[in-house]
Amino acid sequence: MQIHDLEKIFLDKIEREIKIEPRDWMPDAYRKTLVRQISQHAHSEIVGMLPEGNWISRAPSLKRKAILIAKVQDEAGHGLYLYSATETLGTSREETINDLHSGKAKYSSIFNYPTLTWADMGAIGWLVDGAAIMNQVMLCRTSYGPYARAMVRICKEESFHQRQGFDILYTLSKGSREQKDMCQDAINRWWWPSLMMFGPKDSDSTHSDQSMKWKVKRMTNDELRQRFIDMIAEQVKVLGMILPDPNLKWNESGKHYDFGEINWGEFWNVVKGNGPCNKQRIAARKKAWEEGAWVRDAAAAYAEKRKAKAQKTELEAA
Amino acid sequence: MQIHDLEKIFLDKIEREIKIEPRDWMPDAYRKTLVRQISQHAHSEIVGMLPEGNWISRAPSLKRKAILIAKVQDEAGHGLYLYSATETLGTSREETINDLHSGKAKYSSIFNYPTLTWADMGAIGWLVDGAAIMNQVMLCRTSYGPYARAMVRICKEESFHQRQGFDILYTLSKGSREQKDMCQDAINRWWWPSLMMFGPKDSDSTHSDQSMKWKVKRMTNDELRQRFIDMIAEQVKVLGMILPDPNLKWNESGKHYDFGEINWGEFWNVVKGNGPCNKQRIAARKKAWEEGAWVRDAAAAYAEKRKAKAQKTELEAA
Amino acid sequence: TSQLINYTLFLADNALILGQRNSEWCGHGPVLEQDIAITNISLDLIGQARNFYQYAASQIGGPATEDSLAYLRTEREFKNLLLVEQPNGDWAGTTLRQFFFSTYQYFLYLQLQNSTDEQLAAIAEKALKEVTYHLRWSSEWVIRLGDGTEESKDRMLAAIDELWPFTGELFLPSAFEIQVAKEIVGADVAIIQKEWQKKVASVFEEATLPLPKDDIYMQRGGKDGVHTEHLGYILAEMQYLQRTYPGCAW
Amino acid sequence: TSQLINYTLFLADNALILGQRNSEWCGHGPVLEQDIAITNISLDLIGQARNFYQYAASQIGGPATEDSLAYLRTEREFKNLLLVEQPNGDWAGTTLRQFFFSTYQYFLYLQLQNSTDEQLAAIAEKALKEVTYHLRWSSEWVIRLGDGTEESKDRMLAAIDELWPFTGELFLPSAFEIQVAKEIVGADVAIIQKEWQKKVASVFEEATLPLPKDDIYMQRGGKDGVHTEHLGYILAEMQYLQRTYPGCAW
Repeated sequence: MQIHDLEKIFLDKIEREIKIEPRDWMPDAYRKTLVRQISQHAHSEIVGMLPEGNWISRAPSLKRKAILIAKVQDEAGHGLYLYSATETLGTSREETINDLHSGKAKYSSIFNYPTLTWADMGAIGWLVDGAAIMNQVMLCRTSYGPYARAMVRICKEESFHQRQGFDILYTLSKGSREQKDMCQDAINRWWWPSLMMFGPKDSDSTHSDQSMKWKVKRMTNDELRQRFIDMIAEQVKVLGMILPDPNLKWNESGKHYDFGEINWGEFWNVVKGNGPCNKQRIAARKKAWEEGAWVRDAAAAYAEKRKAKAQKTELEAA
Repeated sequence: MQIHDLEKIFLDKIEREIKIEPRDWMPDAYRKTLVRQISQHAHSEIVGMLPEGNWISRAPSLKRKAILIAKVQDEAGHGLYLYSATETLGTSREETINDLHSGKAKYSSIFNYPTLTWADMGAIGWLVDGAAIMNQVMLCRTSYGPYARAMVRICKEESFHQRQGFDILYTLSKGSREQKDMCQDAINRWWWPSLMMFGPKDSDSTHSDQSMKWKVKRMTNDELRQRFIDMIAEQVKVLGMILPDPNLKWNESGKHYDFGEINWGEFWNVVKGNGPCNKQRIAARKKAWEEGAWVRDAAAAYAEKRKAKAQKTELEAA
Repeated sequence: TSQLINYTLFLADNALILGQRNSEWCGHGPVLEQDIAITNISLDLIGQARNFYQYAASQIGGPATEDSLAYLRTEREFKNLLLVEQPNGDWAGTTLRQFFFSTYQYFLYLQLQNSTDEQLAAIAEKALKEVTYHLRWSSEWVIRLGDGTEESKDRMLAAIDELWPFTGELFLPSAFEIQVAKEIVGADVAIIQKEWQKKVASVFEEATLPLPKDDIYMQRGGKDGVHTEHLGYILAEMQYLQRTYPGCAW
Repeated sequence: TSQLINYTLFLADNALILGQRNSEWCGHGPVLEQDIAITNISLDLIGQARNFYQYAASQIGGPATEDSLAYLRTEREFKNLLLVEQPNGDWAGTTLRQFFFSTYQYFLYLQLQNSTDEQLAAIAEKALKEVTYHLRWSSEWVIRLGDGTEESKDRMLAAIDELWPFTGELFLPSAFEIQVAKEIVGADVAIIQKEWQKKVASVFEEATLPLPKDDIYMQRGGKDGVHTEHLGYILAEMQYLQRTYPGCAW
């Protein structure tokens, strides 16, 4: 078959909502887009462990400590699923990780903000995971099979995380004056960065069009962001807190919330590597990887020895 | 002159209380004894910085923090004087330090006990420095000039430290129930080890006799220990605390305090390296020394460059 | 009895402090699967700690809760073994510490599940499945690193040198252990010791690691609240929020 | 005014946090004389912090004391520069951080000693002697390590890379700096910046170290209480006793 025919079959499947599977032919650009997007997503899970991991040792109750540990562990698990999904596209985990460490691959910029108080654990769960879910729910229907299936698993856990995050804030919002302040302060700091998680405006987004056509993405950045804002603007009332946007207000005719201008200068700046924690996050990941090299080597050497022994035993038995 | 005559002059000086000076002839064994004792004393100052340094970051008030830092710094200064004194005997600082790191040279075993609460800062000042002073006051009159003079400087600062330590405990003893308990607990843990600081009983002491003859030491271990006990047994009353020795009691006929049996098994065990912190202390010192190697190298290289430059300038000027 | 309370706190403190130490690896493990594994162990241990603290709180009564016991006691009140508070060191140190402790905990819980104290028995029985996994996992790592590369063996030897002196205390019964063993069918430390030695010897053999000599001096003090200097820092960090905002719900 | 209080706290927090950081070296320095030197700087800084806190407490009135201000404020209340809370790193990192900060502090105090606020002027004047020494000492180390061995230069370059992004904040005046400069003859941040740049350029030149490019992005937030993740740990440790035993005298 000619490329032209293969591409026709591919597009036809996309059209008819049949998932693309690892062994199917796919355009190079589709594969490249997926590798970029899935690995970026995987890295976000792994780097995302750090800002929350930062509060495990200081969690204010044993129950919260256990929940937080389990949550960060879930993120590690999500990273695993997603690295596996990139492997189905022919990119090894080591390659993917190297791209993270070299700065070639990106991860969600939100994790370049510091976690400064316990309330940040709540705000991350509620706002950051909340924003992530918007994206992830959509990705459950993405056109690439392994990615879509990984997303189904991930989505279940993430919505659990979001509820836990909200619960942390809810408890603070019913607590002492200091706790309430801590809660509002965290919302103030995480609100705008979480809106930026949806990426640039549709008018400025470089990858969006093609991704929509391939059904890798199924909603635009702006559509997802609006959904998120509409959801959060309601939930924040339950907390008795406010969102730090004087322009936020219900638009009766449009049936959505209008909101103020996002600081895109800050967005691009953090993407470029200038966020408060970019250096620190990558340094932590590299350190873990480099200091783990001898462990991985030893495990490989031991497995090799075992294999050799087993073969010898087999030979002798034969 | 023959050795015999030199020795006669030496002993005559000792007899007449004339200090032995670096350029004077002295018996090898005298030199060796001094190097051993002074370097052990120097190491004790340096290793002794660690248990107290452990509480600098957690000192409970800014004033106490400043006093504690100044105190630990004084100890570093004492270390310097004493390393200089060993240098006058022909042993370099590097040699002396190597002997510490290799375990060849000892330091006071008291610093192998952990500092567990803030009250330990008080107990160390009062009891440990208190015991050290007994020894040091005597050493102000030791026969080797540089050592005696170093001791005069050290003694002034040490008695200041002892007062500060007592003051920490005094404040605790007037404080809350928890503070009082903390105070008594520290006394309980430091009392016996501080009695051990005077070394084995005279009947078991290997170096004592010759040191007394050479007037390196001027009082025996048991004499010093008794003086210390008599002093502390009175001071503890001011604190309203008790010393953890049921056998401690005023002996009217002897005009001193009788006391219970010291656990010499524990003493020798810690000397042999089995104290709670022996490994940790030496590891900390070695780490500092090894990680500082590149700094010392750089400083030396820079000094060399400067010297070369200065010589060149001089030559050109000539 | 108050000795039963002390005993329960001892069991809880061990689990909590090792759980806290292990959780320091979270996000920093040598490979993702092992990051998850050590975090999982951490989670199990904190779960066990919570069960024991809850039981201790019910014995103490009044306002005591699992959190007041974990967050409002001081360094001199914690009864955990010195072993579990030692710094993580490298992966060899962490897995060896886990192996020493899980072996101990396995044989301890094996007996405790038959205790006449129903609460302790129930917690031990439930935890035993977890500990069985911890023991297998940590044994495998001791073997893998002992018999892996030259570097991994050297690191394992250094870890043994570092941690062995803290294993003696496991088998020196404290007043509360003796009392509890007398009053309720508790755990016999001598039996645990025998089984522990056997297990360690067999894993070390497979790992081609030498057993330390008999005359190595053993540290002690944890059970009586006389710890190493590490514990104070662990607590300062762990208890920070509870101490800073007293009396709050979280 | 409350902005004068904020300003005083800002001066105090900078000195305290850097003093706390430097004191971590005590007993662990690369050579005894330098162990003493860095500890001495630590002591000077804590002394300055105490003076500023005492002055702030007198402005606040009520039960405020130097210790309540140092020990009972939270991470979001501390106003110190991000620079001073950065981890010590190696000797290059520590001496470079000191050099950046002492240069800043020197030119700041030089102006402050002429302030119409007598208290600030007096504290600055007294501290200036100390800071002059800190500046000389740290300049010498930057030069020595920059122009020492290849390794020491590499380490100094890495330290520059690490710390430079935290130097911009020094010269971004906060609301309280602007207000105080207006009300009393305070410090003009623009002047400090010029002098700072001149001094850094001349020391870097002697140290054969390149000045970072102009377009490096500068971090900020400390003055508004938005810190790096390091500060929380510093405070948890530093405040532990005051938080654990509230209301006690020490």
